[in-house]
Amino acid sequence: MIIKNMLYFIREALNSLMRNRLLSFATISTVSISILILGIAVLMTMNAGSFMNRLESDVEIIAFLEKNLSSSQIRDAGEEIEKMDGVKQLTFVSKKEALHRLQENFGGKEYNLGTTIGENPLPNSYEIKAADPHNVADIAKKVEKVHGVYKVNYGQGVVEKLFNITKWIRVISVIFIVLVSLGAVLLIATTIRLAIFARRKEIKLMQLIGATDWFIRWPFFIEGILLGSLGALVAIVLLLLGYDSLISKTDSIYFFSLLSDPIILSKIYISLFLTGSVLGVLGTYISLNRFLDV
Amino acid sequence: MIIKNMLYFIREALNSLMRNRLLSFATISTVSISILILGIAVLMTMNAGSFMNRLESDVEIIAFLEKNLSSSQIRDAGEEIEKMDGVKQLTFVSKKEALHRLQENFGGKEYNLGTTIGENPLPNSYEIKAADPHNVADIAKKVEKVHGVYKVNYGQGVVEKLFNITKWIRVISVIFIVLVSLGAVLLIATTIRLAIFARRKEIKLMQLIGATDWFIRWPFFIEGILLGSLGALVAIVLLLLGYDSLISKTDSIYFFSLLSDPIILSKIYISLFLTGSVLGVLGTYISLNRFLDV
Amino acid sequence: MLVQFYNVSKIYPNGVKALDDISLRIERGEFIFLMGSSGAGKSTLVKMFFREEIPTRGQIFIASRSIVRMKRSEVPKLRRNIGIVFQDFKLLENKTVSENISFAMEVVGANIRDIKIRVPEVIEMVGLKGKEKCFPGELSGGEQQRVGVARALANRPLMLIADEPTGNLDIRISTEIMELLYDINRKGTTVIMATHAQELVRAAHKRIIMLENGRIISDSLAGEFFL
Amino acid sequence: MLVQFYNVSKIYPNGVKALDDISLRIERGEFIFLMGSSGAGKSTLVKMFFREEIPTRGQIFIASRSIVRMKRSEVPKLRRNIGIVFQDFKLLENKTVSENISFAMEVVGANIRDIKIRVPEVIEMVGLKGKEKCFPGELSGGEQQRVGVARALANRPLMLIADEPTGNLDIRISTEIMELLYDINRKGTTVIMATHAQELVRAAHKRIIMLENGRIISDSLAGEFFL
Ligand SMILES: Nc1ncnc2c1ncn2[C@@H]1O[C@H](COP(=O)(O)OP(=O)(O)OP(=O)(O)O)[C@@H](O)[C@H]1O
Ligand SMILES: Nc1ncnc2c1ncn2[C@@H]1O[C@H](COP(=O)(O)OP(=O)(O)OP(=O)(O)O)[C@@H](O)[C@H]1O
Ligand SMILES: [Mg+2]
Ligand SMILES: [Mg+2]
Repeated sequence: MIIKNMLYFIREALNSLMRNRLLSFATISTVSISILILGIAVLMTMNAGSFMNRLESDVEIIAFLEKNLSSSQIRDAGEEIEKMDGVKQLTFVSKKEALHRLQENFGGKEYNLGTTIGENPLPNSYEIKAADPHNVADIAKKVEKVHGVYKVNYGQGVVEKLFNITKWIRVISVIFIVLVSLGAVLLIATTIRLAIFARRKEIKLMQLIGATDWFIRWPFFIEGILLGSLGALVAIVLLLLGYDSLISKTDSIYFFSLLSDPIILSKIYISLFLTGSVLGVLGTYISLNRFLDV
Repeated sequence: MIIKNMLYFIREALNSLMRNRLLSFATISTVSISILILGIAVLMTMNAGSFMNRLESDVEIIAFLEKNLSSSQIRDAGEEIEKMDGVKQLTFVSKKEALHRLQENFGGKEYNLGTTIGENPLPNSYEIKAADPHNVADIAKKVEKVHGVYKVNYGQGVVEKLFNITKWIRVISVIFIVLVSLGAVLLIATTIRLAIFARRKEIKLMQLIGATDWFIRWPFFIEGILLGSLGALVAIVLLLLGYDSLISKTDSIYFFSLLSDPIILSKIYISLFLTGSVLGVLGTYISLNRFLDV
Repeated sequence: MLVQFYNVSKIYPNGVKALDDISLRIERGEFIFLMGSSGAGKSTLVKMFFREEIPTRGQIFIASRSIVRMKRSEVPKLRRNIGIVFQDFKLLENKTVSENISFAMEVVGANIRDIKIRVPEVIEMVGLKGKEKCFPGELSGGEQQRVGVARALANRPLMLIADEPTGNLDIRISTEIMELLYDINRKGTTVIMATHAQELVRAAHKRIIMLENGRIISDSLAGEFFL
Repeated sequence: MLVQFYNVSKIYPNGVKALDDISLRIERGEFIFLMGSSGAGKSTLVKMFFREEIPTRGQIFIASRSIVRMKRSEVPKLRRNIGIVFQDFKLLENKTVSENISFAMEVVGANIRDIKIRVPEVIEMVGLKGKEKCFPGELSGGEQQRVGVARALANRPLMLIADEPTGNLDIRISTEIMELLYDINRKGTTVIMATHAQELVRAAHKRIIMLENGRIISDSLAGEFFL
């Protein structure tokens, strides 16, 4: 029965789309704008997230080594550290290298630290990167106990501060996304409700001449899906174009590299599309029931 | 005439608000959501902006002084720098202080740089802060020419990079705000259009029984203002509550201090309120004209 | 026996008593005129047949099924067997004449071939040939009313309820419409028609039910009240 | 002399020729019945008087002002002097009976004291006392129609145009409504009434204009066509 009627339902839905131009247009544009704002919000927070990740993964632990270690002892210490859980990368910085860096920092030829200082006073050190930056403090504690290490530096206060900030930004992002999603849902539902309200007499008449609730619902549903998808599609196309041009514009700025993984992006776009369609049906369903129950 | 009728218009508007409950509710909630999203966007970008400002104002110029300057020459150089346009703050860092900082950085007692090094190899220096961080490069160039300064350090590449990022974030913020504003305008206009569409027969009848266009418009306008303001008010109350609790929650985190200047905030809130009201009238005006011209 | 009313009263939410203790028995195949002054309760009575309104008190049986106790999901089945001409037409503004009629057939699940044949047929019957593609807003009042009649006839209902179907029609077209109703009545359809048109009723010699203030004040064959 | 039509034709956008070369002269204070079969063009003709439709060809003058050339901003002034009973009533669904009527008075700028007196007066005149606070959806068809009549009368217009004002009314109430129209006509208002109700027209002995297919086929005093 439903399958037999499907053709009728689809035809009816398309017809109504065309005949109720203002209502269709209003629904499509509301969905578009809502999904567009939602999409921008998602992209922004995703990018902020990946930016935070990069910031965090820049955090380093520096382990200063004692003066009188033999090179094999140095190697042993290195190996021990490298074996630790969560250590991603280990770089040896010799005291000569350290002096060189210092020299570069301070500057001109006039102060050749290499000559003014009788002996190089700086220690050898290891620079350690953690796989998960949040483990930095733990790793640092363990590294401190390694034989030959006399001091560990990881910008103690700063890291916690950084993590605090990034945590907060993440929380706010999530709240923001949730709010915007909620807003989008409500906006779309409101518009569909108004559109169906404008056709309440049509619904009443259908009931009076013997249409079952489902017979009334189907064309509206199909219309809802179509309007929702169409609106979402418009939003996604705009988003795609805008974001792509943004990527190509910011390409030159290394630091600012935008999220451009096509898999993640297409997942976002597809979710947005589904959101639009689902909201189209859901909004229709809820609004319809209000008018059917009269 | 209009003044005489004002009472009627207002009564009519209020009546219609009550009688067309669904339409009123839809308009108010659309305005609320739109203004809420807009408000969140504005607050976010304002905070991002002030965060950027703080980041930028942390940028310092370090001027290294030649070794053999007398203390009066050092003072002269300092005075010359201080008199330059755009210099906000000047701090003298003696070579002893510099060594001390280095010591702190590298660490343990074992390496007492003060003793291992025969003579302190580090230079005296001035730390300079610019009133406007964007002038750092210019000031640095001028400082370089000061008698007694042999090198100027201001993290050349990094500053430009930072400014590039902040510039981009600002551009994106503005684009975002513009998009969201545009979206809010369209959403509100769409909803009002639908609401007026649902009452097109009323408008048609008014015309047929001899109402002038302005007589028809006035109650709708007042309704538009009321609905717009009411919606904006709801949004602003939500925003106020949410933002206040966010401020108090993040209060403990120094780094993350949110914008809380009551003057700026109230300016934002008032602008949002006006946006809502104006959009209410404007949306009504545009939509009405479409139905009046039939 | 098709319809039975037992002591039916209807009080609207605003307190108006539109029907007052109506008892009634309508056999299958009858033709009934419902008469009475404006506000007497004709439309309210008529709405009971297809459950647009539910009695405040009393019981109604159609084909031995209680309409009052009927479940919501059973209502469409009831309505499918009833053709209704509404006093206010209730045409869909954004469907053409043809679509308004075929729509009513699609609703009850008629198949496409039947629809294609029947729609032009009923349009012809009510004299609207040439107006198939017009929207209701492009029709005169009487033409709209006739679309309402055509729609009610389209499904060849077991029972036809017509609420003032000739209010906007001149005597010639009214008579034609009445012929249509007599015709389907002869073919077995029960017809209940609320009307003010005395000249039509007088000519018909059918059962007449007179309402006043929600009560039946007389119920018999035509003629006697007008002499 | 109030109204003059010169060779007025109306072709609707969909190609239907609703009026065909109508010339007409209506003096101040006349009472005119417009008759003709369904779709003859009565409503179209009537809509010309208050510029709801504009002629495709020809000229119309009301009080020597050309309606065709009239600026958009002048239309309200014209309509304020005309009371209209619409064939489809056109009541506002979300205003009560009283409000629907007072609304029409507020629109033309009547002052509040006048409105307070006049509204109950016209409600009484059409026999709707007790229904003041009802919404149109809570009224019977005939009651709605009478609200339409009351609204048209409220402003004591110079000209009253009534399009089928008795289609949903029984003969007794119709006659009462007609008495109202005759009464205001006696007091100087020009009345133009489109109708199918032959018995009303026959009893009236007024000027009758007969339309057929958009043309005037006769224009004279009543009585002659029915014998
Ligand atoms: N939905 C409603 N709510 C409240 N009262 C109503 C409603 N519908 C009708 N009424 C009242 O019930 C009474 C009967 O109305 P009904 O429509 O049955 O009259 P009717 O006989 O059809 O009159 P008409 O010939 O004018 O159409 C009237 O007084 C009317 O005002
Ligand atoms: N808006 C319109 N667009 C197109 N055609 C129209 C429009 N309004 C009326 N018509 C057509 O014009 C013709 C005259 O219509 P009109 O409404 O004037 O008839 P009428 O004499 O009032 O009929 P009735 O007695 O049925 O109300 C009809 O054939 C009708 O279909
Ligand atoms: Mg009725
Ligand atoms: Mg007409």
